[in-house]
Amino acid sequence: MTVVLSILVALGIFFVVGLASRAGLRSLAPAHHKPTYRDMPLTASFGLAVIVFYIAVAILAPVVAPYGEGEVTGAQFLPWGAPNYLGTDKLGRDMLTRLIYGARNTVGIAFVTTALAFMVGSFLGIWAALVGGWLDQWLSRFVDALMAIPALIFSLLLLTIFGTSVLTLVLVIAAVDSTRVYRLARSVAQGIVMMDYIEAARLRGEGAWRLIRREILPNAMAPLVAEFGLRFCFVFLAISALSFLGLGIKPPTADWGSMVRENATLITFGDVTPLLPAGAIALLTVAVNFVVDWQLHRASGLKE
Amino acid sequence: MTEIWRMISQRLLLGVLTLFIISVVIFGATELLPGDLARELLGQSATPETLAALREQLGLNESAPVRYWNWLTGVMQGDFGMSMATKMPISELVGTRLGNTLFLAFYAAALAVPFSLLLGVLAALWRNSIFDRASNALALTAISFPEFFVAYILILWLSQSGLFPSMVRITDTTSMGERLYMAFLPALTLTLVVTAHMMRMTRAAIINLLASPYIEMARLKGMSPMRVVLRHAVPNALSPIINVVALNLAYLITGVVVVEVVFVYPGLGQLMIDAVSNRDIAVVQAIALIFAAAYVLLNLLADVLSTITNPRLMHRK
Amino acid sequence: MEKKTLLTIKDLQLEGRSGNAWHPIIKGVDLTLHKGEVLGLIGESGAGKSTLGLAAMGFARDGCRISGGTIDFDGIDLRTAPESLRRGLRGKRIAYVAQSAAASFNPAHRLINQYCESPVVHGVMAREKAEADAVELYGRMRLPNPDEIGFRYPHQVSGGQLQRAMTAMAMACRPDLIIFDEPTTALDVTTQIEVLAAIRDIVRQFGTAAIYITHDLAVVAQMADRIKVLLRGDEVEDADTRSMLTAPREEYTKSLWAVRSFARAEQPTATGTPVVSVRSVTAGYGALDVLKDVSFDIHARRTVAVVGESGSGKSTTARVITGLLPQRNGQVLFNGNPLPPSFKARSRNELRQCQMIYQMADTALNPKLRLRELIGRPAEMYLGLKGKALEARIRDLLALIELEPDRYIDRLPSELSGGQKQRIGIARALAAEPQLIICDEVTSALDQIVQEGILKLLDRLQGELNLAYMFITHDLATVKSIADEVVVMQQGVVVERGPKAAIFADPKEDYTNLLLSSVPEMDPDWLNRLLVKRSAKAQEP
Amino acid sequence: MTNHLIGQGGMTRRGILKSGAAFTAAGLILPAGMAMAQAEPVRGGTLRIGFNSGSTVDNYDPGVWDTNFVQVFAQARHNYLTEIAADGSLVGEVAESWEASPDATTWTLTIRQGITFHSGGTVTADDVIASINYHRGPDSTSAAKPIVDPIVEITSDGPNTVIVTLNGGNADFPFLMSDYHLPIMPAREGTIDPTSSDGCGPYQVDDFEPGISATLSRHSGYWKTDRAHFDGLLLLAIPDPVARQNALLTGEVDVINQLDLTTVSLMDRNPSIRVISVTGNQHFCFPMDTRAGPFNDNNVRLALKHALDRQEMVDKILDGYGTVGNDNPIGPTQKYYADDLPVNSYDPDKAKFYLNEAGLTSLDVSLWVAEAGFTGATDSGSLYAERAAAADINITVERAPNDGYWSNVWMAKPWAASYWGGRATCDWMFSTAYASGAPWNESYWENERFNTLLLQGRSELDEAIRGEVYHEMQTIVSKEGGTVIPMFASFVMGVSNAVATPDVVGANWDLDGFRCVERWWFA
Repeated sequence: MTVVLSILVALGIFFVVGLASRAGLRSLAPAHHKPTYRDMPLTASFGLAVIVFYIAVAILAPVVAPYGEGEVTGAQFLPWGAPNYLGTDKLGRDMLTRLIYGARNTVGIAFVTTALAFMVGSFLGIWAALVGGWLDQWLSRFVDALMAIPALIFSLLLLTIFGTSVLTLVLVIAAVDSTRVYRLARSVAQGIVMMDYIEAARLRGEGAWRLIRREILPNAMAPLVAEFGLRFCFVFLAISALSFLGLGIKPPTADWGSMVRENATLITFGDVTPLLPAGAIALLTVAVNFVVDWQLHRASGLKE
Repeated sequence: MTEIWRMISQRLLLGVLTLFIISVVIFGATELLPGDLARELLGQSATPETLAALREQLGLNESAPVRYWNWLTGVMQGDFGMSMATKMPISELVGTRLGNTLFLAFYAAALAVPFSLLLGVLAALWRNSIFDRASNALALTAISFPEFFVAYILILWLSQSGLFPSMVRITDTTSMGERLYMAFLPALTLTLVVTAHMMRMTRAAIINLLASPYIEMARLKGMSPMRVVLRHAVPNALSPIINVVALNLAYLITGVVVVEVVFVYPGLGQLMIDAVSNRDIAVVQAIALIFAAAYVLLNLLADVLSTITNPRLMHRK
Repeated sequence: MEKKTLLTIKDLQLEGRSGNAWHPIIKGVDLTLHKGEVLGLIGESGAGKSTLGLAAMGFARDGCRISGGTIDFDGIDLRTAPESLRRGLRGKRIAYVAQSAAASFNPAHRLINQYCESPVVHGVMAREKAEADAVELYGRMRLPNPDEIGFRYPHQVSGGQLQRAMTAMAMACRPDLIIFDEPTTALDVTTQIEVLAAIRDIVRQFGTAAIYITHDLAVVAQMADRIKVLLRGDEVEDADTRSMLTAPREEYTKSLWAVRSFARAEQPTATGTPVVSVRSVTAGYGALDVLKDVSFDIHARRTVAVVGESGSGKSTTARVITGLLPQRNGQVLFNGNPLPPSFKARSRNELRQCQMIYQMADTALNPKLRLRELIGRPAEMYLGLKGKALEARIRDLLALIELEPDRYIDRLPSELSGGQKQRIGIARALAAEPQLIICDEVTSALDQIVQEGILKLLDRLQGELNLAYMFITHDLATVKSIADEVVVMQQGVVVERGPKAAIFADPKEDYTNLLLSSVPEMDPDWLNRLLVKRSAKAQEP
Repeated sequence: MTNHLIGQGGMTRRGILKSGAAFTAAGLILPAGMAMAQAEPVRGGTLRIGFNSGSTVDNYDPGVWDTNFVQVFAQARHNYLTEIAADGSLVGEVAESWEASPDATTWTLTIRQGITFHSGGTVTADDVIASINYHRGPDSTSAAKPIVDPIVEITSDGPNTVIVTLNGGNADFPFLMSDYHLPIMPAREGTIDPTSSDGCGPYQVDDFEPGISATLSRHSGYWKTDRAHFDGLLLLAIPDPVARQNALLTGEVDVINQLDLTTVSLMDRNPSIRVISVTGNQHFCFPMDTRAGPFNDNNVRLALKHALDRQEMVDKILDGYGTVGNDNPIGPTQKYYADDLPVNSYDPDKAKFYLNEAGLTSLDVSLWVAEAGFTGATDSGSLYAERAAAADINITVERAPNDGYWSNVWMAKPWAASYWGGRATCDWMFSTAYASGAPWNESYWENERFNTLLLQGRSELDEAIRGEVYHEMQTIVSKEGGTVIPMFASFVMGVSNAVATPDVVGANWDLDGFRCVERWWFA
């Protein structure tokens, strides 16, 4: 009961903070940005509050965490209560501390990975749409081929070949993800390159790089951002699934995906421990997508 | 119709090209994997001589391009060859597993597709209502849980109470009813995993259309909101919906390794991972090609269906 | 004879939302409509015409709400009536014909299925009867093959036919009132006549009351018994058509009437080497020749108007000159020198010399770039301007197109009105300091008063900057006001060309004649006369 | 963290290498109150076992058996020359009795009469010779090759006598013959058919789907009348530990092995099942490459041996299901176990002292781990690193993929996780993993005195002298060896209450020395 209660209380706090921050933004934001916040739905302000909270926790992890990241503080599986407010894990490390450091590693790695995937994927996708012809055909066939290989198995192959440092993990997941981004970016860009302003820029004699960067990309942002929201969260899942294969982030670094994996067996006995990292991921997923939905809504201009 | 046949044959040709690229990629990747079949078969008991003998016997001493060419010519003649590790014909090894994988995929799809389309349509119909936001948040929560975790939770709720078995044991004599019953939990897990994506896409595709003039026209003709969505929006949103369904079906066929492991389901995904760890390249290749073919065919099917359901493409001027 | 009142709107107020605030769109308009009467609603875009028309159906678009007043339709208050009752009226007793039939027909269903939907759902008639009825109405709307046309999908039917099919669909339940929302705006002049005639006939045959919304005065003159002029959500004037045309009372109405009076001064005859010379150009896509043996010249300080219906090859000619579509045969000379066919092969200077302004400023301006970059980029690229010099140049250009630099320099296109966007298009072209500007239907998406402003600006710039214009348009009124020479095109061939005065005074070709005679005039009897004349001509042996 | 997607559990291919049986008095630890009075075994029922392992490459070739699944599957089909009983003593199976020459180089085995194969024939000396010969010779790729390599000659003297000549004395030879790779299979023209399931064991195969399941039914002509009580067997591969536990809890299987230690206590609360835990010679270790720095300095090795908290590891990694190791591979239940060795305890100061002796103030080393190494290796590494930090030893835990761990990491990286299922005798254990030049001398350790003692002990028939020899060897390995052995891990199994087990459960291997199919019954 206490668990359910505390989860509800935490969600409630985020809602209140979201409301307050929306009110704050409305009154404090510079005049020409006010409309942005004026029509911000409650879900979006809730999402923003959660994201800001996560980022703050991630940055301040060493300050706010009661213990060191891998520090063994006591016996294993201590119940909730001072000084281990969320208990301890199998090795007797403080769960709260692990969650806080997990925010730093998980969110950081997921962000870097997704950003990389988007840089590569959207550049290639837009380029293919812009240039068309053989380049487009070959790139698309190649990406099609890569997409047809199950992501998990492909990652397994690559990670086994290149080893499992954080860097290779980021690169491999980004490479696999970028194929999905490529497809989206290409189809979005195909719509954009038909526009007169692209024709005008081509007639002006602009090079491909500028066309991609200044003319197409800004207009392709809305669907890309929406995809970013989902892809970002899929990275946690990918890391989690890879740790299922023993290929995740190396210990004692805390990341939520692996934490779910490490504690997952407890759930079948009704122990809620694995719900903490899973919930942390879920909350962030929902929050990010609430904000993304709002941005998308704004971009589409569809009135309620 | 001729258009469609031309598209199909063109796409099949491209599909073959895709399969070829995949086989090269997979072969290259497995080639780069540390260790080889001989090492895996002999284990550490291998002496340099026995290793060399076995490599000779397995044809591993040929250069990589030659081995690839041998494999490729075999496949071209419809011969996927023998699994080196298990000494069984690959078709036999893969056959029943493929059946199992397809069964689970279509079972899950049969649950997930109607469910998520219904949710998506309702969410679009009642957009920004409590129902919309709640189903959206729940769907997002479901996809943000790792698959094995969803499976464990379902086992906790539905299996430990004795409602459904926690593992699937299918033999040749298992009846269809039993199969459906036993495979319910894995199918449900997969349903939860793919629903969010399909639901969100359906909702987005429909909402995207609701601003179009013909939707306003339908409303101005006095049509009820339900009829506006079902009769006027949905048929035009079919193309993106079909595409996302196809993509998820492909995922259900190719990406369910984790669920197979948790429910002890003898599917292709597990076999492929097994084959990777055994460096049984012919099996890895065969399964990769099956997966890729499924992907290519489903995409093709999606395109054909999109074309058939789009009068602009079906009925040219 | 006193007619029965059908619709009474009193002090209607309607608001639209932006963000969380509501601002008024309609500010207290009254309207009365009798049975069988046709009321013309006229005004610039943003005047609230369409909104008012929809309000007459008790309908407000998403993001709008009716905030005051009453709408009485045959004794039912549409504002307070429950949604189900209103829904029962729509399509059955009040029908709607939208501006773009191509967009308003559902692409997924056959025309006849869409026709039958209203009568069947509203329970007016059974499916079979509705189908038979559709064929009959298609016939009355003078659609070709009325038996068969209903079984086509919208994309298989031309724009003019779709507009007639939509009118037939609106008639399906024999409504008491039809709202026509600019039904001919998107059509070619020659097509427009047929649709106008068909609409007018069928409304008269069934004695249906109608509200006819348009921004084209000449069109409304043919259709309406009475005209109401709107300006920014307020009524300006309401009067009988003939008296309104002959004796407008209000200043605004008078200014609308006067728009067409702009005509630029006669220019000296062309001399010297033409800026652009198109010589026997043949071009096309795939196996299809879209242009066949096209030739004409454009001299400095002169405007050549290229006219024709859609599909006549006007825009393709522009694509050949700009190098987007390399020609198969013939040459394009610039100041006497041949241009490489593809723009990719042209030098930066060659690209600079020829600039283009597009029809739709919305798609021609990158919506994510601020004016500073939109205008500044060509200057930066071609002239190598940087920093302060660039900034000064941008400000000069903004001043040149009569936009206050300080207010506008950091805006996005979405923060501008339609006319202002088109001015930015002009400024962007000017920034390259070209010799030739190709204007592709630059005024056709604009209101008439705004059109006039743009035309005047272009005229002024031509004088100041010594420009040559190629002006692509289907609007002969525009041609009349700005062109020095006219090139008439039909199906990829130049059928006639020459000085404007000569062409207008004495068209040599039937096609030119047809084009010229199809331009509506501000005379309520114009359409009648034209139809009589044409049918007489058709019966000539 | 106890599972592997790769379809192999803790008992991976390593089983090939580390075969053998415990020479031990095994212990059975029953939960309090569970020591039920043993009723007479009854015949009947189908025993369903869920295994942590099972792979598509599993097959009938005795030379390549590795995982638990095939090992139990093999013991169900086959009989061996000798069997290690649950109490650790050696009993005859196909061999009724055996006798050694005084120098222990020639062994004469008498073959039991009246044992029949599933296919009908009777077991003779020829079958035995063919079965052993299959693993011998230059062409052999069998994992048991090192065991049979010392055999110089194997001949028969009549249908019931086999004479084996070794290249040197080995007092433990009969123990070696219990190895699970050496089943007695029918001879066909002097050799055995490695693709045949035929054997003389208690059950015959009805159906076998590699990596998934096997079904067997009782061999009607089985010679042991007091064993093999089940009518049939169903062996299932369930690599995921949660799935395995659930299968037991929901009654879909009767027995599972390798419980997830994290949740054993939670599981034990379920009244319908019981947990069986036995401690044998299975131990987890971290061998270092002693050929190169820094591990070539024994002071560094000692520093590392004092820089981990062994009891904590037993508590947290094994959840108490095991005992502390003292860097000595000979377990406490072994006959020659030296229980009086000084303990390498957790002592950061001592670790620092040894570090200073090595001329260092701090040490940075990497430790490669994977769950393939042993279950809990990753966490063990984390704990090790955490504790060693107090002695200024910075251990970077490098997690390697399970896939390819034994080829690419073990004995390739300077310091990595590993495990041994244990060997039946001291000699076997030492000569496999600690002797100079042994193929699996995973620490590449060379100790002259140790190697001399090894040869001396092997051919010594006098038990007292053997005891002294092995005592000294254990002392050397504990103080100078290149392997950190923090703990001995128990075999922990879950058993439905419907299944009855004997008082003593074998500890030499998992699942009652792989013999649960023969020794257990339905109550």
